[in-house]
Amino acid sequence: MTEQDQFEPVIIGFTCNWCSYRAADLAGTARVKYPPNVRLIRLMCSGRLDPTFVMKALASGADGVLITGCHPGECHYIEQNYKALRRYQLLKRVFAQLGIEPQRVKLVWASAAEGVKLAHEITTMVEEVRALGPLHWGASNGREVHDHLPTEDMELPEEAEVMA
Amino acid sequence: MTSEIQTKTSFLHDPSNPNLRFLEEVSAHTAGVSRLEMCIQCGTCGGSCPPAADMDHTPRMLFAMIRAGFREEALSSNTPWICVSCYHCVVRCPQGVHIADVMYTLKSMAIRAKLYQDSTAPDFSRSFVDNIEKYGRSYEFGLATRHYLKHFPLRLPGMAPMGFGMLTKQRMDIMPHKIDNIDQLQAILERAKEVEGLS
Amino acid sequence: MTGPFDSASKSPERIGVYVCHCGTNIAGVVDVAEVRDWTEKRLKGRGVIIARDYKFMCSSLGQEMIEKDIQKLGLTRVVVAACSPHLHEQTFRNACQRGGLNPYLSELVSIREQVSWVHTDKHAATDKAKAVVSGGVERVIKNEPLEPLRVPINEATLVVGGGIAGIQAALEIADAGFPVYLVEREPSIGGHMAQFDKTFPTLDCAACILTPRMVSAGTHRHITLMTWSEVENVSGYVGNFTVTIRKRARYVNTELCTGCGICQEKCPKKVIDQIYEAGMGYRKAVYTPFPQAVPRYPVIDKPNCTYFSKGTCKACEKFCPTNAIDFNQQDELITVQVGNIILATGYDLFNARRIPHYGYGRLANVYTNLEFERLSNAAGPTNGEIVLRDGKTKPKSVGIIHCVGSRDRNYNNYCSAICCMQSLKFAHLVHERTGATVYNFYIDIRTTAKAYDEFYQRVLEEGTLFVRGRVAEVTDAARKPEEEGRLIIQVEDTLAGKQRRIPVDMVILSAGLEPRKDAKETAKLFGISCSADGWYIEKHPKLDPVATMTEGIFIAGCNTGPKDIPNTVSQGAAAAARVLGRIQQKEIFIEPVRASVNQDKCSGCRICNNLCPFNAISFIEDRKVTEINAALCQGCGTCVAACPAGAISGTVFSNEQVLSQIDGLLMLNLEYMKEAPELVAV
Amino acid sequence: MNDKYLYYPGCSMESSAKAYSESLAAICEPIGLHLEEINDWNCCGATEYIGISLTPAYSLITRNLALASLQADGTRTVVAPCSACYLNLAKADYYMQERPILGENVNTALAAGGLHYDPGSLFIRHLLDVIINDIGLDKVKSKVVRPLTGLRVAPYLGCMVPRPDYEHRWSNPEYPNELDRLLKTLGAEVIDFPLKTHCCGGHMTQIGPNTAFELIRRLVSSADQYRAEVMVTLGPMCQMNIDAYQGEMNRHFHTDYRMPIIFFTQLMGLAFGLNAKQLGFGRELVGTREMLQRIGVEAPEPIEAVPAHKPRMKEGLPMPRMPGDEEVN
Repeated sequence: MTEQDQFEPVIIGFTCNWCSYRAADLAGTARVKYPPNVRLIRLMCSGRLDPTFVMKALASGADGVLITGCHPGECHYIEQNYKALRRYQLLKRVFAQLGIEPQRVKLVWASAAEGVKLAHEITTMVEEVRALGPLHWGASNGREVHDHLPTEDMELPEEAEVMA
Repeated sequence: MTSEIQTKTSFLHDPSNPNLRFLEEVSAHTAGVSRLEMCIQCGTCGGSCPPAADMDHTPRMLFAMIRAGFREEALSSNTPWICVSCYHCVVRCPQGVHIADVMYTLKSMAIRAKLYQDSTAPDFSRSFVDNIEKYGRSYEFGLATRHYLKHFPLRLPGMAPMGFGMLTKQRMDIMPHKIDNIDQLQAILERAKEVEGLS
Repeated sequence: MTGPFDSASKSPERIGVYVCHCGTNIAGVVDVAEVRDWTEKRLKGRGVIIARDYKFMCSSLGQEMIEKDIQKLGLTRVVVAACSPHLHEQTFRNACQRGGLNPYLSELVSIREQVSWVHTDKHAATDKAKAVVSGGVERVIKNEPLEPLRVPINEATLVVGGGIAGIQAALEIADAGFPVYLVEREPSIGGHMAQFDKTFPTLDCAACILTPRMVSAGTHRHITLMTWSEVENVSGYVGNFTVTIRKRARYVNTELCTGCGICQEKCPKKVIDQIYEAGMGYRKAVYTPFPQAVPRYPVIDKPNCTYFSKGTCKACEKFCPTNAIDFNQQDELITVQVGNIILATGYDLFNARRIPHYGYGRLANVYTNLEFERLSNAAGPTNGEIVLRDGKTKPKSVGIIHCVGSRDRNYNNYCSAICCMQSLKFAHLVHERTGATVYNFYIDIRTTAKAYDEFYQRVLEEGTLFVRGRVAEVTDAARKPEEEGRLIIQVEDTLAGKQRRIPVDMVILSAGLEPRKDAKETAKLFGISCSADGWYIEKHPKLDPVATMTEGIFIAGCNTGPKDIPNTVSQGAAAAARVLGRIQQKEIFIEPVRASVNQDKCSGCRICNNLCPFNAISFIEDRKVTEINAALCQGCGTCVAACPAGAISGTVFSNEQVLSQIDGLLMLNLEYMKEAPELVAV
Repeated sequence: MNDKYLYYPGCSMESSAKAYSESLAAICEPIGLHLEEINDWNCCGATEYIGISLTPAYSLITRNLALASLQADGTRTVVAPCSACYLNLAKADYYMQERPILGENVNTALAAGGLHYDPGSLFIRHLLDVIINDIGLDKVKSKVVRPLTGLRVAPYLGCMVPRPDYEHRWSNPEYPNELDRLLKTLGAEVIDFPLKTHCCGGHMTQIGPNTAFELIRRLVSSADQYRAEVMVTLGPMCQMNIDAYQGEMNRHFHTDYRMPIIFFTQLMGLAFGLNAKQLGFGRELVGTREMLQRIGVEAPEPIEAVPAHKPRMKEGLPMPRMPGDEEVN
C-alpha cells in the first residue's frame, strides 16, 4: 500500500448559521451520505470569515478548507456573503504565492434546501484533496504550528484591497 | 441533477435481487444516464408517440417491465423497433427519462439475445452498418435495393417509379463512395468492439 | 489575537461533557461509550472533569443530570454532543441556567446531523465524533457569560397582502385589540379567492363567505387599510421595525368619494382586465376590480386613462357628484412603526404558454384554471355561462388537464396541491351547468383532506370520465372527419395501455401555483430566507411553519408553497397567534450575538464603516474612532473579520472561540500526542 | 464573429439531398458564410448504428469530431445541415460528458486510429441556427431582391433539430419560431403549421412502410388543409420521405396529394434572385412548377389567411394574453 492509499485528508468547513449549516442539517435529516473527513464550524454569516481562520486551519494541520454560505442575493444579512466571496478571491491569490494548491480552499453556496448539493460538494472536495495528498505546510504536531500561525504581525493585504 | 441520480442508482446494487439486475444492465448500456428508476408511469411518452398504435407495449409499460425484471418479454417487444426517434417523449417526459436512448439500448440487447420478433429492422440496421464499416459512408442504393428485395419483394414494383425517379434526378449514386482513411476508421471500430466486449 | 491554549498548561475550568445516544440515532453508528471514555481520559488536561453518556440528553432526566452536576461538581462549562444546535441549543442553555450556570457557558455540538446520520463507517464516525467533541471543549473554554438582550415590542403589526391569509391574520390581531396596518398592492383586498365562484369541497360561494370578512377588515377600528400601496423600505429589528409604505396616487379623494360608481359608468376607456378578470373581461380606466371591492373607492389606471395620455376627457371628473376626482394627486410615502410583520403575499399562476403543445394562447378554446373560474363565476364576464371563446356556444364535451406545469422537472417539480380538487370542482360545475361530457386527465388523484375524497366519489357518480394519463398534446390537426374543427386531446390511457385521441370542444388547464414573480425581491426587502425557486423558508417546516428565521417576521398562506383555502386561513390565524403572543409578553429576549468596538484599539481607519448593511456602524469624527450601535447590530460579524486592528470583537462567535475550535477539531489540544499520534490523523 | 465554420455535410448531401447541397453552396457567398469541410469525414451512423452497439456507434460519430478538432485552427463551431447528423454529433458530445465512462471508452477506441476528442471542446450547431443567430436576419433581409410575397409555405423542421436540444439553442422544442422567422424575412406567407416538428417516419419507410405512410399522410394532409403551396424543410431524411414516398403513400391511402417539399436554402436562393436550376430545383419528385410560377410573376392576390375550420374570433371573449408574454415574433 502506498501512502496515497492510506491518506485521509482532514478538511475544516465553515458554515453560515442560516443557509449552509441548515443545509448540513438537512443532509443529516435526509440521511445523505458523505465522507467523514470534513469537520464543520458554525459562524453567523460567511461574512464573519476572517481570512486568518483559513490560514490558521491550514497551518494547524488541515489539508483543506471549505467555505460555505448563502447564495448570492440570499444572504440573511443582505449582502455579507459577497464580502466572503471577495475574501475568498484574495485568499486564493495569497495561497498561490505561498505555493498552496488552489483546490485546497473551496467556496460553495448552499441554501438551506440544498442538503444534497452540500453533501455532493463535500464528497467532491474530499476526493480532490485526497488526490493532492497531505498539505505539508503546517505541522505534524501541535508545537510547530504556532511558528507558522499568521497573526496580526503577518502582512496581509489591506481590507481596503479586499473591498476593492 | 446527475449526482443525485448517481447516488440513487447505488440503491440498485442489490446482488440478491435478479430483477434489479436487468434494470441495471439496461442503464449500463445506455449512452447517457437513463433515469429509468425515475419513471412515474404517467404515460406522457405513450401519449406523445406518433406510431404508438403499432407498438405492442407503450414505452411506459416497457419501463415497468424492465423494472420488474421481465427480461425476455421486454427484449422481444416490437416497441423499440417501431420507435421513430422523434424525441417528443424525451422533451415532454416530466421525469427526464432518456426514453429514445433506452429504445436504442433495448434494440442492441435484443439483437444480442436474438429476441426480436421480426428481422426486418435488425437486418436493415445491420446492412446499413455493414456499408459504413466497409466504406465509411452510407450507400443508399445498395442498401435500399438489397433491403427491399429481401423484405418487401412484392412492393418493389410499386416502389420502382420512386427508385427510378431518384436515379434519374441523380439523387442516388449507383456506386458507393469510400473515405480515404478507411483503415483508420476500421481500426477504431475494431478497438471499440473490444471495449464493448463484442469481439 | 493569542493562541487558544498557550501550552499544555491545565485549563482552570471544570468542564462536563455529555454524549447523547439519541436512542439508536447516534449510538447506532457512533460508539458513544468510547467517545465518553476518550473524552474523560484525553481531555482531562483541558479541564474535563466528567464525561457521561445518556440515552436521551434532551429528556427531563438528561437535563436534570446536567443541573445536578453543575451543582454537585461545580461545573463551570458544559458541552453536549447530540443533535443540531438549531434544535436543542436553547434546551441545554435553559438546563444550565436552572443549574445555576450562565447559559452561554455551554456548547451543543452536532454528532447526529453531522456524524451518525451522514456517515456509515462506524470507526471513522466515532473518530469524527471525538474531534467534534474536542472542538466543542476548546470552544467552550473561550465562551463568555452573557445576558440575553431585552427588546420591547411595539404593539402594532404590519400585514402585507390582503388575500384571505392576510385578512384572517389582520382580523385576529385587531379583534384582540391591537393595531394592524394591512397593505395591499391591488385596489381592493380579497386576493385570488375573490375571483372564484365556488370553493371545494363544500361548493360554498366564495364571495358569500369572503365578502363579510373583507368588510370587517375594511371597517375594523383597529385596522388601517392601505390598498393600491406597496412596502418600499423596512429597517429596524424585532419589536421595533420602521416601515415605509408607498401609497400610490388613486386620483380619487377618498374623503369625498362615496363609491357610487358613476365615474366607472361614464369612463369611455375600456381595458382588458388582466388581473381580476384574468384577461377574460373588461374594466374601465377608472375602476374598482369588482362590485364588492373593499375599499369601495375606485382608482384611475394612469397609463390607460385618456386624460393622462392625451390631456382631454375628464369624463369622470365632470360626472362625479362629490367632486372626488383629483388628477393632481401624488404618491404618498407613509412611515409606520411596528413590532411584528406578517407576510401573506400569495402566489402567481404558472404561465401555461410555456407548454406550447397544450395550445394555450394559440388554440382559442384552451382555458386556464383562473380563466375558467371567471367564466363560471356568476359575476364574471359571461354571468356564469360556460361558453366557448365565441361567447355563445356551449361546449358538448370538455377535457380538464391536471398537473399543468407541476410535477414536471421541465417546469416545477412540486405538486401544486390544489389542482386535483380544483379540477374535480370544475368537472362538477361543467356537468351541472352544461350537461357536457367531462374528461379529467390525471397522473394521480390526491384528495387527502377532510371531505375531499367524498367529493371525488360524488364527481365519479355524476359521470365524469377519468383517464389516467398525463396529456401528451392538445391539437387542432385533425386526422379523421370527426376530429375536424375540434380540439383533440392525445393521451395514453395508462390503465388501458393504449394511446387515445379524444375530441372535445373546450380544454381547461389546471395550471400550477408559482411563487410571486417578485418573491425574491420581497424576501430581500424583509430580510427573510427564500428557496432558489422563490418559496419562503419556514423557521421549521413542521414545528414552526409560520415563523421565519428572521425574528419578528412571520409568513402565512401560499408564499411558502401551494395551499388550499382551509390551510391558508389556518396559517393566517396561526401567524396572528404568534404575533399576539409576542405582543402580550411586551418584550422579548434575543440572542446577545453582537459586535462591539474597543475604542482604545480602533485606529480610525474606517474600513468597517461601509460594511454594515444595517447602518449600525458610525464614525465619531471628533474622536476619530468607530462606534457600533448594539440595537441595530444583527451580529453577522463581517466587521469583526474585517478590522485590521483587531479592535472589533463579537460575542458568541469571537475570534478566540473559533480559533480554539479549530485547534480542538484538529486535536492539537491533546497534550500527549507522542503517545497516540494516530489520533491526530483521524 | 467566427470567420469560418467547420462543415460536416453528411452522406445525404452528396446523394438524395443534392438540392440542399447545391442551394447551400449558392447562398454562402451572398450571406458571407464560410464553410470548411472536415477532411475525410465519415457517416454518422444515422439512427442505425446506435441501435446495434454503444461504443462502436459513438466512436464512429466522434471520429468526425476528433478530425474537426485537428482542423479547428481558431474556430470551435461545427455546422451540420442534416438533422440526424446534427443530433448524432451533438449527442455524442453531450453524453460523453454526462457519462464519463462513455467518453473514456470512445477515446480508447479513437486512440487505435491515433485520434482523441475532448467532449465539450467544440460547439455543434445546425445550419439554420448559424444563419439566424450568427449571420442574422438583417443580413438575410438585405440580400432579398425577389420577395416571396403571397407564397404560402408550411415550415417543417422535423424532429431532430429542435429536440432534444441539449444546449438549449432553440426557442422551443415543439414550436420553435426560427424557421418561421427566416421565411417571413424572405417575404413568404408562413402558416402556423401545427405539425411543424412532428415526425416524417424516419427510417420506417424502410422497415415498416405502413407506419411511415400514416405519418407522411398526417403531415401532407395537414399542410394541405392549411392550403400551403409548399413545405419547407431543413433535413434530408424529412425531404426524402415526404417527397419520394408521397406517391407510394397516395397509392396506399387512395389519395391524391401533391405537396412539394423543398429545402429552406432553396427558398433563400430564390429570394436572393438566383436561378432555380442552380438551386437544385428539378430534383424533387413532387414538382414545384406551380409554386415557382407563383413567385415568378407579380405578387399575386393573397388568399384567405386561415384554414376554413379555424374560425377567426372577432367578437366574444378576448384571446388570452398574460402579463410578461411577448408575442412570438
